[in-house]
Amino acid sequence: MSFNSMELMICLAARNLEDNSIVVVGTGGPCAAAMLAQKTVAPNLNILFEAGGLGPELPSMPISVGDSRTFHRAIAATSMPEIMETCQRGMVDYTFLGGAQLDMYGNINSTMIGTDHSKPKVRMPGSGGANDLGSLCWKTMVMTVHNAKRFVKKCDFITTPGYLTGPGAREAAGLPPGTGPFKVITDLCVMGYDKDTCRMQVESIHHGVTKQQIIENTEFELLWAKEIKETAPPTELELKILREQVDPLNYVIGRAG
Amino acid sequence: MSFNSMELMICLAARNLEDNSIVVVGTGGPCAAAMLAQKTVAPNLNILFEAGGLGPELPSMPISVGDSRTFHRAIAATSMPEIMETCQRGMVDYTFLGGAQLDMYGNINSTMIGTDHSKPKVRMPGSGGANDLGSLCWKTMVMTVHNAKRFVKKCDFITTPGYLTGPGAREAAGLPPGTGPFKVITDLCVMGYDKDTCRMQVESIHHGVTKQQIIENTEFELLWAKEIKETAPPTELELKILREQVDPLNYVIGRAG
Amino acid sequence: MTNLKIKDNPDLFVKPDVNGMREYFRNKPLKMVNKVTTVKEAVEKYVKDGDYLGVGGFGASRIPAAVLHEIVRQKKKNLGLSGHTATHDMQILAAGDCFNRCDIAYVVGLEARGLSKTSRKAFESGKVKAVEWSNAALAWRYKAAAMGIPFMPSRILLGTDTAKYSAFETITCPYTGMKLAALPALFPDIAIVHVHRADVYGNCQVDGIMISDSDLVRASKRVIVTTERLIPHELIRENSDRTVIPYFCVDAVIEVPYGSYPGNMAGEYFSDEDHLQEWLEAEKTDESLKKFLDKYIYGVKDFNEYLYLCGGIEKLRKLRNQEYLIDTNK
Amino acid sequence: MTNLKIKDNPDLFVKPDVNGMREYFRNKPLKMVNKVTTVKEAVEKYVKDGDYLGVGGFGASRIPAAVLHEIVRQKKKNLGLSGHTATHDMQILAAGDCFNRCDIAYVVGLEARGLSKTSRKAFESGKVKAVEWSNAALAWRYKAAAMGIPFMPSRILLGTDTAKYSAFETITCPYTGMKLAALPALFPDIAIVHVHRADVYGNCQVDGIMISDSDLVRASKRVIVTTERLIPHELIRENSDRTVIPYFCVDAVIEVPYGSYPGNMAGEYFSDEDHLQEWLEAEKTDESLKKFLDKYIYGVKDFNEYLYLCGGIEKLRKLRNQEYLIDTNK
Repeated sequence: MSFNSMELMICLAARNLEDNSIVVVGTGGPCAAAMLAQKTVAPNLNILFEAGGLGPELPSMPISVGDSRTFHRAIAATSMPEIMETCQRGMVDYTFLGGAQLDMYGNINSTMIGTDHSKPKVRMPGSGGANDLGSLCWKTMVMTVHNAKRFVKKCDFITTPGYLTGPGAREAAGLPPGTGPFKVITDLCVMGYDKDTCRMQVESIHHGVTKQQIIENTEFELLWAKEIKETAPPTELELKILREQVDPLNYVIGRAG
Repeated sequence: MSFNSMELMICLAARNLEDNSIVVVGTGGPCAAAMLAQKTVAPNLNILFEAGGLGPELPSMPISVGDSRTFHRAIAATSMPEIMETCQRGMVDYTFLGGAQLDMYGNINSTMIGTDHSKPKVRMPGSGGANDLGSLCWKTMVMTVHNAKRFVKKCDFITTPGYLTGPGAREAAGLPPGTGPFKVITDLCVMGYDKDTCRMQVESIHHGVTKQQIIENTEFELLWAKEIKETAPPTELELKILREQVDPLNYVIGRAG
Repeated sequence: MTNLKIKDNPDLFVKPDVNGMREYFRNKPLKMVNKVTTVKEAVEKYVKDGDYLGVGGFGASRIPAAVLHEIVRQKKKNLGLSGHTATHDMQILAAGDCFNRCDIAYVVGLEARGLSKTSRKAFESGKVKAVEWSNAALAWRYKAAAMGIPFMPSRILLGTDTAKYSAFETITCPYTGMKLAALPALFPDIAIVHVHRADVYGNCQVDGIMISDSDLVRASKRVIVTTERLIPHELIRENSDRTVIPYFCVDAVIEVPYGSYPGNMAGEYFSDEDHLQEWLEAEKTDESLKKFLDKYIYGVKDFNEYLYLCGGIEKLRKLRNQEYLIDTNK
Repeated sequence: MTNLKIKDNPDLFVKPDVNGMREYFRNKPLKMVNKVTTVKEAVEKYVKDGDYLGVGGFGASRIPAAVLHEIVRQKKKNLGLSGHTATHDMQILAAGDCFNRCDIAYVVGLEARGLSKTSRKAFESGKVKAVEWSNAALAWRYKAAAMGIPFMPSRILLGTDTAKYSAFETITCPYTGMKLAALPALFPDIAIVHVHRADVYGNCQVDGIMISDSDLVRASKRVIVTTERLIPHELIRENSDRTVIPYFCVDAVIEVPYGSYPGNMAGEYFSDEDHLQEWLEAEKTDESLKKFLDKYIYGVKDFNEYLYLCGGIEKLRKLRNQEYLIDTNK
């Protein structure tokens, strides 16, 4: 069964969500991954949305983190403080974040491209809830296409903390201990972080992708796990559920080629 | 028309509540005063209870600050934080407090009698919401019987701040500027506070009461307003409403002789 | 995991260790499973001698009376108690001699009803260590804990003896220079609350005022919920903006109709003022109290028997009339 | 009245002057009177050039679109804006060139829908002064203000460039020694929110998520509420635990059915994604935007005309089908 890169990333992301855990997601791919996980590996995954939705039965892909789908037949329709405080209290296992730039410590830029904050070359949305979720949730995941413009030596702006400058830096800054980047899932590979250095490390490479390809599409120097596997591709069942039940209108999985 | 001292105090307290203002009350006399005010001088007085009731249509005297009467047909049934934060934000004009001891600055003791906090002679309830309301509401009123055991030179314990040690002391302690004791209504007289010294000052004396009687029943030295009037007694209408509509079961007004 | 050196203050019964609590909450089983049990089992399993206890409701309104009785019946000892308008709840626990330290907002009184002699004696004898706070202080301490922050700034307690016998630090605001009371986050070991409706997972809905229960259950390590009625999970999802406690805060759910008796339950039944007076009367001598407790708590196997002794369904029917302001003389 | 020396920081658009705000709230008329007016009059009276504005809802969900249009129509200028997930709301205000400074949480984007060129230009041109925060930061800044405290401790923003271009102070916890971000209370001059139900006095009820509106309206000096429907005061009292905004926070109430259009209103109508795309399209050139604004905002006298231009009741009927997940092909 063939699949596109978005379908691949969604399936891989879903597998990383443990059952009975809690995840805060946004719209798009991450939400699709959480929905797929609920229908496969994690039937009791609780999905939270930062505007207040808690444990909805999602009838379709939400367009906004605050639209009525995000609390459709929910366990609770709450508020932004309630969701953020649940994170700050330490009860939320996962979040997914995106951004225009990532560095080797998993720091994320979603604020601006350029060097002058008062007159940026490109103004992007900013933190939204990203800084909050990346600071407070236990494990932060990123799903993104892989290229050298995105995986950069230095972010123009660090919107959301990854491991900042390396081991101990989050704690020194005052962020909750034990939190931080967990996985980066791209169209080329799956990466985690090396425990000792807190640097991004390739764990598995997708079928048909070469190591060289990954190196060329990454501006910084990557680490490589001792054993690098080939990524297990999406199963037929995963794809079927994703296409028929999670995103039947091709809203998200139609985006990638 | 004759009346007892509790009826007198309730009527006088009610007259001190401006229309369209907000008051936090407890049970008993203060609640009766607020209810009477709503039916006389202050039809749009909004009554709050610290457990969460906001603007109820009180069907009878509540037994508890948290019982269901306190939010019967209320404008909002909220929470303790909501009420306390409304006070801290500066939106609440009045509160009524009680206590076993009061000093000349209006400091109140509702915690203990004795000198050893770890083994008090008499343990009383403590602050409850009194310290909060006395710190945060603009004007604090007290309704109490008048005797020298209650109006003392020095409280055994200052539970709730009056003017503390005098002018500027509240502000120096960090309490919100402009707040503090406003009136003390007893079975002998009505007292306010002298602006310059922050000390308790007699403003009007009830019919049949002598100055000497007040002095004898007050352990500390009182100030006396330049013009001391005789307190205007309860009107027939006030008493009628109080007895027939506010407290028909004599729950509060039956307590005093 | 946490390397913080938390200030040592013997009057601070529970340390505002937000990092430690994050680890605790991370490892707490967050599974949405059927948590229905009995009051007996819940107290056996979740209330340990020495625990710090927070009680929901307000004095004698929406209180978890069945759990309080069971704590006495099981002779739990040396509890720490959050005295957040603790009236009849404290009276029960004092009768059982269950606590030895107390963060005080409101204690020993039953509001307009009078004073509990047993509760007073607990403090006047020096047996219970008392630290002074206020209702807002304890409410905001719960809130800080529920928010996952080590303290909440506030403008109360300042300048008084309440502050001298309290355990908070004052701070200076970095913006305004003003002095503030920094109220330390309060994380009870165990919270017990009574609600109107819950599903088997512990998703709860409450009618009327919340008092401080939203924050209390979020702040606590373990939570026992008693509910007037269990409802289908479906009904939670159909009224999701009424859910005030989500399942992941809750460890045990027990259906206890009339579970706030003799306290008031909004929309269900008024407080039984006669029985509350019987309590106050019973406290007059040690003998009468012992007899009273033997009859109503130690001598019964559960709360249902207690309700029957107090007049059973017929009495509760009358209290419903009273709650509804229906004249029962007719 | 207040002698506090509040730290001067040009990036702190609104000072956390809790004492000054206490005086303001004390003197605000708290009378429960009929506050029903028109959008035009409310904006004329309560929104002044230079004011700091907070907008309720979340991006394109439950937003006060009618008031936003009127602010553009009345050519309000130099507003400060709280960018608390400001998506379509910011797009409207940017099209009208209404603001010159912004506390940023989320701006210029419309979530999954794309980016607003006008909003981007406002920042990229250097015309709008930008200070960085996050959604939780602005939510908790409102909360601090609503609570009447000058700051809220938190564990976000730390260690990032978001912090460098922000305006908060870090503090050390007096209990744990940990570093915290002290988020300064944010008191907007004016808040505009859209709700499901309100009475003429401004008591409001909302279905579904509250987002940050509870705190926003309590934090703000002046509050304009638009409501899907005015309801009798009686209905507020019959469901008093649904009241999320009490009258004393509110200055003006306007009944605006479909007032969140083209945004989503939970239980009422889904967002009009076609019209939101039309907005994004219109922004491609200055000419097309001018034409678009002339047609939909400057050229109409009120929101009712705008709704008619967008398809009127028939269109809104379809959006209700969509909200209810009713297949409209049949």
